[in-house]
Amino acid sequence: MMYRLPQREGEWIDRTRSLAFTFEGVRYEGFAGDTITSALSAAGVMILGRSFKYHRPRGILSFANHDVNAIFQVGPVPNVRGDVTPLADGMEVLAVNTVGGLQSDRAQWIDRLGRFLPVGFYYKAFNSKRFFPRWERLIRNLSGLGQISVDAPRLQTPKRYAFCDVLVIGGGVAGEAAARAAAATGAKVMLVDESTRVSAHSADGVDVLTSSYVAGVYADRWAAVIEPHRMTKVRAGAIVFATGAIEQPIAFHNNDLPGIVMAGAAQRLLQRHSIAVGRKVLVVTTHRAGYEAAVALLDAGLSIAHIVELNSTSVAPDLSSLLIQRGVKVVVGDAPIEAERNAEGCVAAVHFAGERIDCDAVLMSGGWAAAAQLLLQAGGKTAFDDAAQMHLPSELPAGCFVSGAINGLFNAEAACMEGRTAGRAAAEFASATVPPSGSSIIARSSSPVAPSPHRRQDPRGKDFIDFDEDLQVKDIENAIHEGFDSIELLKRYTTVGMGPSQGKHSNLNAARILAGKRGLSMDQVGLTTARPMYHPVPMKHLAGRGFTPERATPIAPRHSDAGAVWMLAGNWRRPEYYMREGESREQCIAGEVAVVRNSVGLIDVGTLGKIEVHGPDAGAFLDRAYAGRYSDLKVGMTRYGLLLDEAGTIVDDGVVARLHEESFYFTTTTGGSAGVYRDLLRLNALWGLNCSLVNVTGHRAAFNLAGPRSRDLLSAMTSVNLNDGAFPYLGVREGIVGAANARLLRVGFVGELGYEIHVPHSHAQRVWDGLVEQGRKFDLRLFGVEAQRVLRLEKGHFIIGQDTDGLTNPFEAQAGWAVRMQKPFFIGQRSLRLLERRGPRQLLVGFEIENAVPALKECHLAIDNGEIAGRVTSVTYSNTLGKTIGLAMIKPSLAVLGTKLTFRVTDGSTVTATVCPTPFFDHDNQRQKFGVAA
Amino acid sequence: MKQLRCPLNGVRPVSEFAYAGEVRDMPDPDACTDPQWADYVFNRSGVPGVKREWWCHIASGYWFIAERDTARDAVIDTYPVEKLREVHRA
Amino acid sequence: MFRRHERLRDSYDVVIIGGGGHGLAAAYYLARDHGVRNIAVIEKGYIGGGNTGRNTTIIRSNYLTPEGVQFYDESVRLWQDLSADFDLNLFYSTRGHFTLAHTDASMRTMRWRAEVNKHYGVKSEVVDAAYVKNALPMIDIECGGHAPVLGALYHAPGAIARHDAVAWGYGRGADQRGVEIHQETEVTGIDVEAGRIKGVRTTRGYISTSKVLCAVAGFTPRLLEMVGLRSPIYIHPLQAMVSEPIKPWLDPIIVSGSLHVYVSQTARGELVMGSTLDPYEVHQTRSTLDFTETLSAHMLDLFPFLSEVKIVRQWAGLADMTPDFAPIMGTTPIEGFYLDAGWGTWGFKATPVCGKTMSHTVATGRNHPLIAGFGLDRFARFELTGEKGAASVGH
Amino acid sequence: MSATLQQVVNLARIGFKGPNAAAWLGEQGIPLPERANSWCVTGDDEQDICVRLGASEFLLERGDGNALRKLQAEIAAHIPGVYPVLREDCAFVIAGDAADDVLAQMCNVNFAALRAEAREAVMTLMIGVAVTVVPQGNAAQRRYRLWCDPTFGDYVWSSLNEVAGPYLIDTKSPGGAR
Repeated sequence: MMYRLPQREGEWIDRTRSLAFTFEGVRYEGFAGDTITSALSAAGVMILGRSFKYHRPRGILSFANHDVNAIFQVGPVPNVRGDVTPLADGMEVLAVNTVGGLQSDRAQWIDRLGRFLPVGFYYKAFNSKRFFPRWERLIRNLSGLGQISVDAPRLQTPKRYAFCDVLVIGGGVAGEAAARAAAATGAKVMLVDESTRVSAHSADGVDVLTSSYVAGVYADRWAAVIEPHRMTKVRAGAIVFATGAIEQPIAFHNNDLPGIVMAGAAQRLLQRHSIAVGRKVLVVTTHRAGYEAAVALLDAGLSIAHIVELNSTSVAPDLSSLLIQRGVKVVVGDAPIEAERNAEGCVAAVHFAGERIDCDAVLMSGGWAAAAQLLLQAGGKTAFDDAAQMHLPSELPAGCFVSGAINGLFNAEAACMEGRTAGRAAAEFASATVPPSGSSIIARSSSPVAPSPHRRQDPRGKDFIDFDEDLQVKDIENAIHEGFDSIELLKRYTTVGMGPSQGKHSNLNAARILAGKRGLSMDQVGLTTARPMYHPVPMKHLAGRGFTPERATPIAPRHSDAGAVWMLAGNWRRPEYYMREGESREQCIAGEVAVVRNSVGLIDVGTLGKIEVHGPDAGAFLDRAYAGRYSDLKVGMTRYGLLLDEAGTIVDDGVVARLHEESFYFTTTTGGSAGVYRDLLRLNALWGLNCSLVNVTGHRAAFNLAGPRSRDLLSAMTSVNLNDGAFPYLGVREGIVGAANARLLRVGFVGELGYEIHVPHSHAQRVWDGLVEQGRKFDLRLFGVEAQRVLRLEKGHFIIGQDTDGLTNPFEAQAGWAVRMQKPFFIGQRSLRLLERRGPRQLLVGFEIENAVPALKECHLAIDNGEIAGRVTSVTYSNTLGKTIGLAMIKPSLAVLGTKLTFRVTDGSTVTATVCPTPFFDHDNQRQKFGVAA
Repeated sequence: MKQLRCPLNGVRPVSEFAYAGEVRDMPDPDACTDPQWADYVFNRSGVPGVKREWWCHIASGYWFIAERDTARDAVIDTYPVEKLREVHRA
Repeated sequence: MFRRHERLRDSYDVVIIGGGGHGLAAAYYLARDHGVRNIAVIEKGYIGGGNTGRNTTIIRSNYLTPEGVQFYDESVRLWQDLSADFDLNLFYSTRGHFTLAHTDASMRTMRWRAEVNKHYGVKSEVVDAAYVKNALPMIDIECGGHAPVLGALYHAPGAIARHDAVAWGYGRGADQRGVEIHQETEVTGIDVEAGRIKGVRTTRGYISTSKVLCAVAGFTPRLLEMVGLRSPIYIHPLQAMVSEPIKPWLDPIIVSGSLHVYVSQTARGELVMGSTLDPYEVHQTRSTLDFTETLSAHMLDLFPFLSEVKIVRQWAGLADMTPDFAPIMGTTPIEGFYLDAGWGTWGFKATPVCGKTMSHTVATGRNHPLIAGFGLDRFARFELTGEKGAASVGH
Repeated sequence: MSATLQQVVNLARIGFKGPNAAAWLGEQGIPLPERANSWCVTGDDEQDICVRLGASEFLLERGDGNALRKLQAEIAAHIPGVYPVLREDCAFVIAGDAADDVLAQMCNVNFAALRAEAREAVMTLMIGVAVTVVPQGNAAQRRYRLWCDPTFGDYVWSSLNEVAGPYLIDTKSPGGAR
């Protein structure tokens, strides 16, 4: 059983500050500076969790943030890593993955079924189509670790960008030396370490982030540093990977009993938290580190029962004789067979070939795996070093350096020297104006380590190789036998390395088994790809504040005041319609439509893209970019603009106005504005014409004042002569509206006399207010997007993206009139020649139905002889016309005036419509051209 | 995150840029056959390698050319579009 | 489950390049249904190591075009019996599939899909926001206020499966029927003479053959270059990420096109999440941090209570994209060279039907009727199959 | 550490673009920055400035609007190769020793590393929106002027306030860039 020692020098706990907490409902106390795991250990709690598959009781393994067994539920937070999470007063800690509590876990029966659950078991069982759903429910309910609370709030976490010359990952001896050496050259240095304490500090000129880890290293030395309460994204000039090495377990039966820990875990518990792992400690080792741990524990007054080294000759004869002198029994060339459990389920003894050794704690030291994951992510390579028995860096990408245990150096002095060299080299790389092409691996001294720790198997017991996933040696072997004999297939079939610790203490041993079974070298076997995250990262850290750009026209507050019901349009919100007391949505929309037809309405169209093109070649540019011709457009006039892609597909439309000989002003759709502008910039760069583009989308507001009374209303606010003769249909004029410099476009999207009024953003509210004020005498109403859709549909105008789709060309949309095929060149022209010859695959037609058909909606299909023959793209009941009207994209044989179309609505019934000419309303466009008497 | 050196704005992360694919030479629309035109419109040289690409620095609207090895996602060179036209004339 | 063959033979009746789900399925059905057994499947890495083992395992048939819907519907039918066919549990799990709509435009697209789906007997329906909220009470229907859910396309047959096991099941079935699977074998060249396939050069020797099926996803352009064919395929990485296991809370598959999120919870309790394609061409399966940042933010828009749930791992695959988001399948101008490509982000769910239709096509030399809309020649004819509306973010 | 945030409402603003813009502005007696993406003072202090955006676009901001109105009147006559650019930007000033920390949470440009003497102008994306940023002052008293599309103004302003919240001394008074 573990226990707390009296105060020791250098301990990381503050014994003056007690913290009370509960675990599984039982109250305990720890100290400030404890982690959840250390506090529980100090309290003698040996069983911290239940294993993933077999629900075996588990305790500390690594005490290094790799332990799936020390993962807890803390309040609403699932999967809290107890090894590193600081203890807090009042914490309520629960074990995860239990059914009915840690001690009496009702799922522990699974352990006894172990021999019937071979690797791949789930693939081989339950595969009846009929019964699988039932099994699956059972499996699902047993799976998973922590529990989430669906009531938990969204947590906003800041993120920040940071920059440094040298980023040092790992604050051990090597990392600290590297950081200090780099800082001494004047470099801006950042050091990141998982521990709460490191010896480097800001006084050394080093920006130190403790309790933090690098979750991933991405392209161009871009590192995700996870701090307790935020993520910092660091761009580093150079990186020193001093990430150390991860101690590996030794496989023997019941090697997962509580009390059996890594040698390093015992040392960390002792040095940081003054916790003794037991009163009678057995060390099982293949590496010098086992001896070093024994010495450390002995120095702290613990009793070492035995040291058993698996190698036939000792790797540390000096320490071995030292320990023998101090009365420790050292056995070389023996291996543990099985651990025996006591009444509490913890380790009580270990059986070897020769003897049975009583103990209440076992230290395992099965060699090391370089913590090279981040280096590999950065593009580094490793090769297996037979002498060191670990993968060591073999290729470093530009600006990346290594030092310390990751490079096979376990000697503090050597690691320190190497760290200094790496730190200086990194600083030099970061400051070089022309960076050296690559960095070389610094020569390392090899550190003798024993060969693979796998010694014997026995079908009766469980010898774990992956403590996350409850995988035994035989699972790996069986999978290889079944043909899953490459490292990646082995991983996928057995799930080795796929648990929360991502193979930190299992991948190396699995590779060893595979190499042994297939007679390959470790390098031939290789390792699975190292991918982020190094340690798991909460989504709140990754999400940060979750900024979502939102755009608003200057009129937005007015819309809200007027009762706007909003709809999304890209990153804009637009009024769908304006809610009126006591009126339904349909009534509101119908009212808005009616006022435009009968008097005057006002809509905010500020979301339209607005672009200017200036210069001697401005007309030529538009001629090449758009399907229509603009070089012959008269100054003061506008023309419809249709934008195609190279395949001849419609991508956008708008109105092009010629303000002056060399200046055009044109609009794009709301959704297309940013993309169209960017695309036109590219074409301008490509063609090299003498013109410049200016995007004023956000800088100009725009309203459409439409209806028979629009001229009467506007004339009161402007000096511009609005008479048809002076300002005809499709004209554009510049002048003062209210007090603002305005551009007035006489366009007719809604089919009435109307003016688009474009004014600078800062004047928009005043002009709008003025129009509304003047409009009172004409019963002006604001109208929203829905009313505009009805109005334009009555005029038969299509909406790109609704009435057209990603394959529609202008001929199919019946917009051939907007295309000037005889121009020398325009985007899409060559494809249109081809498409014109081929003929349309579909055609956009108008249809009408005499009565109201609320069931008929957009995207209902046209059915012809049982086959799909097209679809409704727009439909509405027109109060103006007293019938249902719409547009449909249908096969050409049906696109003949008078043809009866059959549409199928949601419930499967059909509706008959008649193909009819468009516009549906005011067929020869008299109203928009000349207005009507009100 | 990957970095690109914009010839106008300097080194910036790739999130500041928009990508518009490979620089492709348009065949003479009046002289080419339909299959040649369709090849230009749709087909791409999808194999990895060093390609000349269109990139736009979004905030400034500045288009430039990057030569990038798509196999390694390594930017080899970036330069203004004018240089592309010079290359074409030469 | 599989045998390792020490040597390549000098000749095979059919050489299938690519040991992913599609290649192995074609081999399986060629051997099982067409009596062709002298087949080599040539795989550069390990079986199922490409997009088969990298996708987010969503299976559905609620596509937009008649060609797509009929094709995927057949696939879903095949999926449902695969575990029994293989005697291997694929964990095929019907979970229901919601494609959330946040704009009126996407509501329209949902209705279009639902109507086409129903026309071909595929269960799909447009549901409103209240229905979504009722089925998933924990969802933030307002999406943090940024993009309220207006409704969804609900597709009851939507399912997930254990992706690796699909490759293993087809591989084992093919192996049992005499197909040779050669892993760690790379194709270095394809010999074409007078417009016909002659043989395949590999890192382990030369193979004479008159029929080659190319099913290599992100490597398609490289193979096409070997035979001198051009295609519209371009390669962008597609990334995914997975959380730590948590107790089950999410039954259906949730997709939001506007937020670029798709997510399901596996039998192990992990949340498997994906998003949109990476924005530029890369032939490398590197990871990016911004992918996890954006996806996490959007996940929390939908499910704010996941703030503390941790991401364990991210990865990427290479998506072979086409201009119309429909695949490129069938015969090619080169006799004996068959293409199964252009799967972009949606190839996994098509695995069984691709095996079926491509085996038919290879065995008979004529395109299976179900793939008639997917030919390589459609681009030259400007007759694209407009699947973009359903496939671009649907997964 | 502290910061101040202000919305700039008291300055007049105008933009020009085009191949002859530099020459013409020079003829009008406007001091121009020589390098692309840099700025210079055009008046008595750092409030009145001319920012060169890329090679051939200029943004002028001044306390006294008369000079700019004169330019506007001139340009109305259509000078060849000089095109007016409507600048209705939202403009902000963020100052104080926490300014760099605030910007570091919103933008990936290393503003802290820019030398004040270099008088650089930075066009970048900040929380998803295109902005132009001009660092002013000196190392001890850092001040950033920032412009964005006015329709993103509310979003940028509220985000700035959210991020700067813990550092803010005074956000209430709209004022100048001084």
